[in-house]
Amino acid sequence: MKAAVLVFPGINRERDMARTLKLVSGQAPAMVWHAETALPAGTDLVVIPGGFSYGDYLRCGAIAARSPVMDAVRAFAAKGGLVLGVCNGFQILCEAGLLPGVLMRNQQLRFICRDVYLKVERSNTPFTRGYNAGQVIRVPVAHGEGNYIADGETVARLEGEGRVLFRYCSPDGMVDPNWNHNGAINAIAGIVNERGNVLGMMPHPENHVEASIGPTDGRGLFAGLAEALAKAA
Amino acid sequence: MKARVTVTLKTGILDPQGKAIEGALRALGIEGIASVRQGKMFEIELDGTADRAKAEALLKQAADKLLANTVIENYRVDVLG
Amino acid sequence: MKARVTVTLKTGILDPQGKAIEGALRALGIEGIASVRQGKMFEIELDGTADRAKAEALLKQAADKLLANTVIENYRVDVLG
Amino acid sequence: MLPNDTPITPELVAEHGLKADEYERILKLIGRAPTLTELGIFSAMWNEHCSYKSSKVHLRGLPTKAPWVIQGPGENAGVIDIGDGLACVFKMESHNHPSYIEPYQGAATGVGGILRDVFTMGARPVACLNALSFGAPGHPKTRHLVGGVVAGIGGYGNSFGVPTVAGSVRFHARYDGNCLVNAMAVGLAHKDQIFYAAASGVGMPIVYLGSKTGRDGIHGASMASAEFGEDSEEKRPTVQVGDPFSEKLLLEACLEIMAKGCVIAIQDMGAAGLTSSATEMGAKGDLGVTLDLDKVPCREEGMTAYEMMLSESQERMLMVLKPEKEKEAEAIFRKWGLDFAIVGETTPTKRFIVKHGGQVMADLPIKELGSQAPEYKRPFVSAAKLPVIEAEDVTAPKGTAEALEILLATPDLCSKRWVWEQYDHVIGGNTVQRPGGDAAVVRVEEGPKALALTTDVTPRYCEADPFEGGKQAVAECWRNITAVGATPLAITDNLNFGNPERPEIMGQFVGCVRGIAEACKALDFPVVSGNVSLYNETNGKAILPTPSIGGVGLIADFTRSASIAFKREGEAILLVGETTGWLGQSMYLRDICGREDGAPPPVDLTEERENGDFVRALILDGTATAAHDLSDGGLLVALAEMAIASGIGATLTAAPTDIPEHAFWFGEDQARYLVTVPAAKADAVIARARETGVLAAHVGVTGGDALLIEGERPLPVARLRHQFEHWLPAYMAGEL
Ligand SMILES: Nc1ncnc2c1ncn2[C@@H]1O[C@H](COP(=O)(O)OP(=O)(O)O)[C@@H](O)[C@H]1O
Ligand SMILES: [Mg+2]
Repeated sequence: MKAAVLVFPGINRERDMARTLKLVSGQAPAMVWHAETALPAGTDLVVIPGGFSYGDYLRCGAIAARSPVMDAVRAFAAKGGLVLGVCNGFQILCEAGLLPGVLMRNQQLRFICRDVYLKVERSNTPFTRGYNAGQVIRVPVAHGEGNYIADGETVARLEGEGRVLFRYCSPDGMVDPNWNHNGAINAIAGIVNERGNVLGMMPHPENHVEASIGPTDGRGLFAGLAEALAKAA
Repeated sequence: MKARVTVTLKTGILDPQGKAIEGALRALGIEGIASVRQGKMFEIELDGTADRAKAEALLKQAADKLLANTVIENYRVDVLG
Repeated sequence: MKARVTVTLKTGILDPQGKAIEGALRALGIEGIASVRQGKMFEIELDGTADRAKAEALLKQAADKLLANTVIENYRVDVLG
Repeated sequence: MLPNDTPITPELVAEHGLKADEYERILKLIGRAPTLTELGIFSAMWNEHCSYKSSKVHLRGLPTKAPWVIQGPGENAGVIDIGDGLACVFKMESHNHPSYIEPYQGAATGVGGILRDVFTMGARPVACLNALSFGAPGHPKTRHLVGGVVAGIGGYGNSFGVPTVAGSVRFHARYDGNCLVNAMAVGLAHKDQIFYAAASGVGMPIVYLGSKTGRDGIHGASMASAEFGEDSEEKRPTVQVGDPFSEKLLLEACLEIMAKGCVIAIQDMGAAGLTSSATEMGAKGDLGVTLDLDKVPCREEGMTAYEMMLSESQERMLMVLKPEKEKEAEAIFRKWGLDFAIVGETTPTKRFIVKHGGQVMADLPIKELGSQAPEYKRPFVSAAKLPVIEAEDVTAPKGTAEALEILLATPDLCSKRWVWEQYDHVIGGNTVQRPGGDAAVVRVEEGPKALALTTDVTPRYCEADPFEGGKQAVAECWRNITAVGATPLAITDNLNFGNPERPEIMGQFVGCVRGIAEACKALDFPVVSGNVSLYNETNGKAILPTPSIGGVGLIADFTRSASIAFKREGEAILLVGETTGWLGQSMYLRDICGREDGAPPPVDLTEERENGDFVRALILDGTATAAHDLSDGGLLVALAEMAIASGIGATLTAAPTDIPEHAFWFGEDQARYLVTVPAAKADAVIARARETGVLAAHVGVTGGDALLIEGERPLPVARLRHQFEHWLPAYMAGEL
């Protein structure tokens, strides 16, 4: 795995992400500054980590989405390269037009940090091959604006094409408003683009990978990616 | 009846958002913008009442109590009719 | 030259913040408000140029490229002079 | 704005918060009338907040040394050695007055300020904590303050990217007019790469870094030292707005130039901004400083020297650079998009000279500005001791089960989840124990070492008996750290009191400080940093004396740390420490019996230490499977918390013999813990305790899904959890 972690001013979970990538894949990622116009040669995974790029001023992810490095990411994605955006990364991908929809203020209008449960909807993708379809995983969220919204047609397409990969649910896998902490439409926690190579998700799988610290349900995502990339290589 | 409440930062109060937007516009190659200050706008639909003065009073109350943080923000009420 | 760009949510797009404000106003005992939608306003100071049309073009560009997310938002440019 | 040569009238002096005799002192010191700018500088340096003029003599009594202390009080933050070449840097500071006026921004900038104190010393912040005191829930302002303060703390810390891992929240009518917002930051640095404020070398460039200067919080420092009156809400002083984004950039830029060896001295601009940072760098380095204000990056037009010297704009730093590294440092700051300007230089004259528009606006002796600040030995009286309340004299108005359910849903004892869920407490990936337990546990880099962090104080004890209350605050902090298995190392304190010019308030202050000193000495728990906030009163009504204690402990292997949750069914629950059934000043007495009186529980520091050492050993050798210290609410509340945290119930076998039942379950005797151990080991543990002179008794067995107390209806854990969790969210939603 040759991952590149993008670093925008105000991003703050890049260290968490880099540590996890190294831990799970054995290889430290390249840290790529937002002003770069090209990705390191041989990059096979681009990760946009969480944080508050540009303070999340204006709209979450809006300013970062227009950085020079995003043109390189767009080109990379267009060639089928794998892109993972987590939390602010998801917001940036939406703002950059690489994913549809938008992340609005949480329904409660409060920042929420807690462990949530996610239903993995499909396992036949490079992002979720480390899980079984229908599996429930526990990972933390930490965001104020994670309430996914798109117009009805878009949501229908996302659902119809099986592009919702993660959904907030109860510990036993029921989709239930009580377990949808931010009010996202259809309890959507993570989606992929049409081609299936760009994933955006609000929760932080990178914070649940070490048994000594807590649950390890986030590992599957990174382990699956590493496997998928090894197979492709 | 329709109305609009606009909320702006008082002069002298730091506007980190505006500052970041200025920087971003410059980085996007949009030249000629000296400064940006960000405010909020609320488009409000009022029930029934055709009484302008009453509507204004109501909106003032809403702004004072909730829509604006009057320690650092000013507001303005426009009843559009 | 001074200008203002107002950004509002397109109709049909859910506005959780506006909804929450409606609820909060009701909780505060402020009656008579049917709906609230929240938007943004940018007060912009332009360098030099006295050319209105040029200023407008510039601001449109700023709004398209950054200030508004045109997937969900509409904007409006007013050059105030 | 007045010109610099404005004649200084007594009114002007008074408006600057300086007393007539203090002004006399200025005249004597400089041999002439000050200019307006100079008067502003004196007012900033000599107010209570910066000069500690009422508290200094008493603070000298605090123990500040230990072999592991690298830097005690006197710098931006305290520094302790945590082994392997690493140091832990931490401090707590108040932002009480600003938070009352504008809760979101006040609290946010409080967090920003304390983070700056920590990274100024070369440390990367790894955790934040806070201690919050609000007015009665029914007071019309309280909900608004809670909502704003919590959002502000989260808003800043979350964006900056530091986990907020612990804290405390209380409510009491005595905070109605003055809420308390105490924020603590903890950072990690390499022991041999700590940075200090003292400048060195003559002719060295002084560099201004960070955000631009505006008219924020002018008179903020003086405001922080002024008592509130009825009109304080009308005055609406200029509020500072925090910009966590800029501060995050400032952090990265500072750490980068520190690593590149560019920095001789560094000081953040906190209260009294440019004035106190510049004079501190000069005075500590035995040097003069000349500032050229024409070079200061300003956000607003036409700022005067007076305004620039008193501005409290946030996210700014002052630095003395190695001249040969200037270009390199500037490039780093530009890369991060921050302002960088050389605004002055060090001189051999020991004068503090401020120039603006080619004119000298101030010319003052730099050392005397700090060292000659007034220092008061204010008169104080100690309040009469309150009588000890005998448990036998308190009749129980409610049954045990009912009392427990009520207590769990009181504002002070209920779950603070609503608060800490608004704080990102997992960022960094090192949070081993999240909020909700005794102390937070945060892994140090790749581990296995970890820090244990907590903030504590019981103001109602401090009010009833300042000395015992001061001791108790430190002891509880020590106990919380012990209860996770860590060794307590050092504290920072934040001493919040009313008007020190009133002898009874000064009496509270002196008593608390003496109690803190006594406990710190007995527990080897030195004070390495802190902050004093006085004049927390409105219309002559003072807050409860509130000396918040922030503690740091170390555990060699975080995988050995204990949490409060029961781990499995069928384990023995042991109570460590002596139970006398002390009801004076207990939560039970206050919230069940409606009486706020009596002497608070005394703290026996020897017992505290012995019991704590015993419990820590049980945790570290793997015998104890869960541990929880006893504090507010006593034994039964602690048991309920352990059950709620795990979902496992318990059957309580202990039958109080010589103590009334309610006093046994709810008394607040100190130096106690609950631990669980495998049933087979219980007798051996009790015997081991006896050998070391520690009291340990079997009080129950874990299991089932309810708490079973003899003679009481079963208390299902799910129901207890509901009681515990529902109050705060419901209150904040306006449903209560
Ligand atoms: N209550 C206290 N106990 C111990 N040290 C204190 C106390 N109050 C202040 N100090 C120390 O005095 C110094 C000055 O404090 P302060 O003015 O709050 O710092 P800053 O200028 O960084 O805000 C600091 O080193 C602080 O640690
Ligand atoms: Mg400081």
